[in-house]
Amino acid sequence: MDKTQLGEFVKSVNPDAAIVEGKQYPEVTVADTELHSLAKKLRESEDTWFDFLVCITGVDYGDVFGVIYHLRSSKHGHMIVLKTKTSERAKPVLNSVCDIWNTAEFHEREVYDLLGVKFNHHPDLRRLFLDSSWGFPLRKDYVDDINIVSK
Amino acid sequence: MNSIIQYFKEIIQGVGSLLKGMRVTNRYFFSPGKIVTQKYPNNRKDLVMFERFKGEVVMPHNESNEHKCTGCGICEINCPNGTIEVISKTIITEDGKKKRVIDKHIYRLGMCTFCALCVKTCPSNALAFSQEFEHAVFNRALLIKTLNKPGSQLMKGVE
Amino acid sequence: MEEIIKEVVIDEQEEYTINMGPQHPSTHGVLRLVVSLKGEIVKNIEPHIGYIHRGIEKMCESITYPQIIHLTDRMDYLSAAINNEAVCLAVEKALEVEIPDRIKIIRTIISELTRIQSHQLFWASYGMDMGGQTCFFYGLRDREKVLDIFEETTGGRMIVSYNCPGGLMYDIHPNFQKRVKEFIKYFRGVLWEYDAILSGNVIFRERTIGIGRLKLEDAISYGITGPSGRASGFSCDIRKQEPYSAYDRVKFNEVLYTEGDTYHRYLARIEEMRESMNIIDQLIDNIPEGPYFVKMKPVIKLPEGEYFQRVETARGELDVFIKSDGNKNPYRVKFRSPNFVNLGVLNHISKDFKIADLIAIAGSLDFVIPDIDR
Amino acid sequence: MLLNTISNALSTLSEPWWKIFYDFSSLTQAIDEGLRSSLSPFWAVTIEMLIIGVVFLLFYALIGLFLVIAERKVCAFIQNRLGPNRIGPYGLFQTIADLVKLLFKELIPIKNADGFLFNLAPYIVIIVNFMVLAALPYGKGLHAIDFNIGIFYVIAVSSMSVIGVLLAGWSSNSKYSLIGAMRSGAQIVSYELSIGLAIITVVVLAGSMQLSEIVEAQRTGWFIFKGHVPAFLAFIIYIIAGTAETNRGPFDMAEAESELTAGYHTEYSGIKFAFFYLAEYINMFIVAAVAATLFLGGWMPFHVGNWEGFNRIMDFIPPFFWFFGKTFFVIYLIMLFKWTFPRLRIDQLLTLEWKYLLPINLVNVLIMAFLVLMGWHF
Repeated sequence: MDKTQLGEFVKSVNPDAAIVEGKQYPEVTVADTELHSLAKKLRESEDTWFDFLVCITGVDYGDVFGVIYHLRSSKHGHMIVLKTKTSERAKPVLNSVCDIWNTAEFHEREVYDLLGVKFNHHPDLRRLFLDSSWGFPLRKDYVDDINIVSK
Repeated sequence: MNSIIQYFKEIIQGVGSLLKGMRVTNRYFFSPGKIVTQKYPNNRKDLVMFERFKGEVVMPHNESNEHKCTGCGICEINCPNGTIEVISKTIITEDGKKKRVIDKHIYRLGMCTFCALCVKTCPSNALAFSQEFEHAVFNRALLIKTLNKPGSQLMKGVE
Repeated sequence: MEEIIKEVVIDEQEEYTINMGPQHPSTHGVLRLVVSLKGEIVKNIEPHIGYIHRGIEKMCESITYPQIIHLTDRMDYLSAAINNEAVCLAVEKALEVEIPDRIKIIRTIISELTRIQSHQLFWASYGMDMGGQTCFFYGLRDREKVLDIFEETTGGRMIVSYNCPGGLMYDIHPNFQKRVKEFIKYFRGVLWEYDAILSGNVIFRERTIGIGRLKLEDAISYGITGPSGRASGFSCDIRKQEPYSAYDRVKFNEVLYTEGDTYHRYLARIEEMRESMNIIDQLIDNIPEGPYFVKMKPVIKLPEGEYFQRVETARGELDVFIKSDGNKNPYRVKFRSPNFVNLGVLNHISKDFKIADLIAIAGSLDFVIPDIDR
Repeated sequence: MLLNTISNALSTLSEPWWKIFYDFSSLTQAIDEGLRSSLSPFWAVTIEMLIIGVVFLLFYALIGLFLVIAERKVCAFIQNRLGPNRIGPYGLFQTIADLVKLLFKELIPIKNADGFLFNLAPYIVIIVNFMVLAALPYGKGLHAIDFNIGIFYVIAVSSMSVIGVLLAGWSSNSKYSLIGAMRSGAQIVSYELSIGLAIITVVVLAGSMQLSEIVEAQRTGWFIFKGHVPAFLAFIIYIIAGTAETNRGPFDMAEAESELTAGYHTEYSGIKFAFFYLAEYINMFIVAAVAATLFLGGWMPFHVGNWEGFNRIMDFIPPFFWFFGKTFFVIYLIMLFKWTFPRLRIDQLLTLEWKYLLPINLVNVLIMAFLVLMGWHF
């Protein structure tokens, strides 16, 4: 499916989703509560068949955290970008997509480790690179006077 | 019956594949061809590095102890990890004008990642890479180098 | 959204756990695997990573785009030139810079040479993992020739830092074409030894065929890319899907197998070396004259937006995600590194195999630890 | 007094000194007679034993050191390298330097290790080596003990070295060591069978277990040629099983560098490690020496039928050198295995033994017995 068809498909599943035809891929922004159901639909529908989760990127937007999912279909060869935002900054929580794509397990652990976004229903959500005494370094308000030297 | 034939076929094929590998190693044992390793510290004299080899950053000086560094600090800005520090001073030239020249061009070899951004972006080509690669020293302070030689001056014609 | 707190159930059953790593000869770096055993049979593997986490993504947020290049070298140091290319392509795409053919072709040749030397090192170290130590020296002997080509042209052996936004750091060395052709000729002549010593060897085949089988669905679900994924039949070659640089003008085959076992993951890499040599053959005589870089602004500022670039490194799909807010520093840079994702499948495919198989499987996924940790 | 006796004995030799290389029995006889003439029989035997002990100690050290440098040089040439080249001419003294280093190294005590067994293990391995070395015929008349069950004794004693390995793995209190030791136990116990059966094939052909008689029986032709295909098969099987016995080459599961770091001797350091290391090489020498004795005619020169001239030239080379030449040929083969093949997995190792080597071996013994019965061998 091309960009517009994908957009229409997403609209039919979730009318609240905001769809932008990006430069490369269609970008869909959904609410945090609806992400999982939309993702499941995109994965399971024969026309879209997004079976390859390319990557999950966590971004600190300042007031809230955003998580970006790049999806690809190995059958149809199209890509889509799903974006969502946590509802608050103090306690960022999202639903895990581990049950849809196995690879999400590691990606979500990484996002949790570096940004502190928690994922419900994740089978094994622990710190990945750093130990628990560290803060969340990819947050913009992270300060480390020892290791980060700014000129 | 078939399984017995299969059994012996497997053995013969297996032994054949092993002999194939042994042929290669055996051939190298008796005719090693070119020895690919080097007797490193012994061959120092005739060890020539490639001219572009990124050993360490140096500031070439000519015979009359002149360099091309104007002290503009572009290398310092471009360095990703604070390896370079340019300390400049103001002098009064012969014709009475004030002029900024470098006092010290400090290069911290211990922090350098050899990305070559300083050499590439230098507007007056004052920096270059040397082929020196034996950097080990006993004291960390020795890795902080001053690139301009003492008493050196800006080359004439370089602005 | 509400946080659901899950109770962690600790398995009370006593297991014989051994700690493989962080200093272990066959984890190729500081990967630590906590392996639960039942006799010699592996029951569970828990990878512990982060021993060389350097926070490259965080560092990228405080430096400029040309400066990011030298950090990418240090992620997957065996695909250094391809990593460089990924960032350069992303920046060039964002700025909509038209890149001349000469640069594209040189970048492609360097990338393919990088792929060859990476697979050579894979072959060398894989042979050593399997206990055949001679492979290591034969592999490195041949790899040395590629590294010499790199050193002559780029000044670096592994850490090349050769690409920069807008082109290349230096023009190719006058000897470059001659030496590359010599190398291709030489390497075609010795590649049969690789088969004689390892691929055809009955011990090696017995140890790898049917071991660590990864089904196609699992390969896609776990996001296994690169030769490891293609051995399972997952067509994931970015060079074919979204051709970058000069890949759209060369003919080559995507090496695909359906078995998905350790042997075919190994074989896919050996075949890829042959394909890479074919690609270089098609390009090496057709490097057009021209400049080796496009004049860029002294301070590169990306327009506001999000940019995504996929490239195929020697180990799989490397994606660069750049979110720019219009400054000279990126707002957020994310590297989707292939090794990090491939590590996730290790527990799945090596369960119920023996310790020796775990080494074979982990070796066939060809991890580079700095790329996992970043 | 002792030196006097020996020099007297040497002076009583009727032939020129270099003749002793062809037959050592005249030298040993002369020493024996000299000692007995001046001492009581008890002291004579004691002194003879002492001399033999010192000779074997020196021999052990020399062979060990030589094999280590040989292995390093062989693997270097196979791998397009130079190998050790700094100490002495062509790096020949490298192992001596290594030995000195290992002697001076600290013996790291392991917390929670079983101290007594931990220290005992290397000695068991070494003692087994000595016991086997004593029974081998090195040349004409150069044979410390000539048992009438010589080859049986060699198999019986050499299989004891697994106790040392098991003790080392168990007492180290390390998980890697234990896995290595258990693997080694399973491996050596099963490959004893193949070695035994391959040797039985030869014993059937020779009709004796006495090593000197086995060598003597090969005067008319080495067993590998004399026994047609079965003897050749037995030789191949013996080499494979022997390599497995020594924990080397493609069968180094007990050490398995890439899996178990160093297997059963992970926790050993200094001279205790050196003992294990030397023992591995001496084991290899023993396996090769037994192969040379049983299949390649021991110290017997190479003779071809009625070619008188050729046979005389072959006779000119002393038996002593024939023995070592053959042994080093077999050692080179074993080294070539190690530096060419990848390692087997533990279950494949046992499959190879129980599914391939053992059945072939059993049939092989039968065929050999039939050949001998019908008198169809040369």
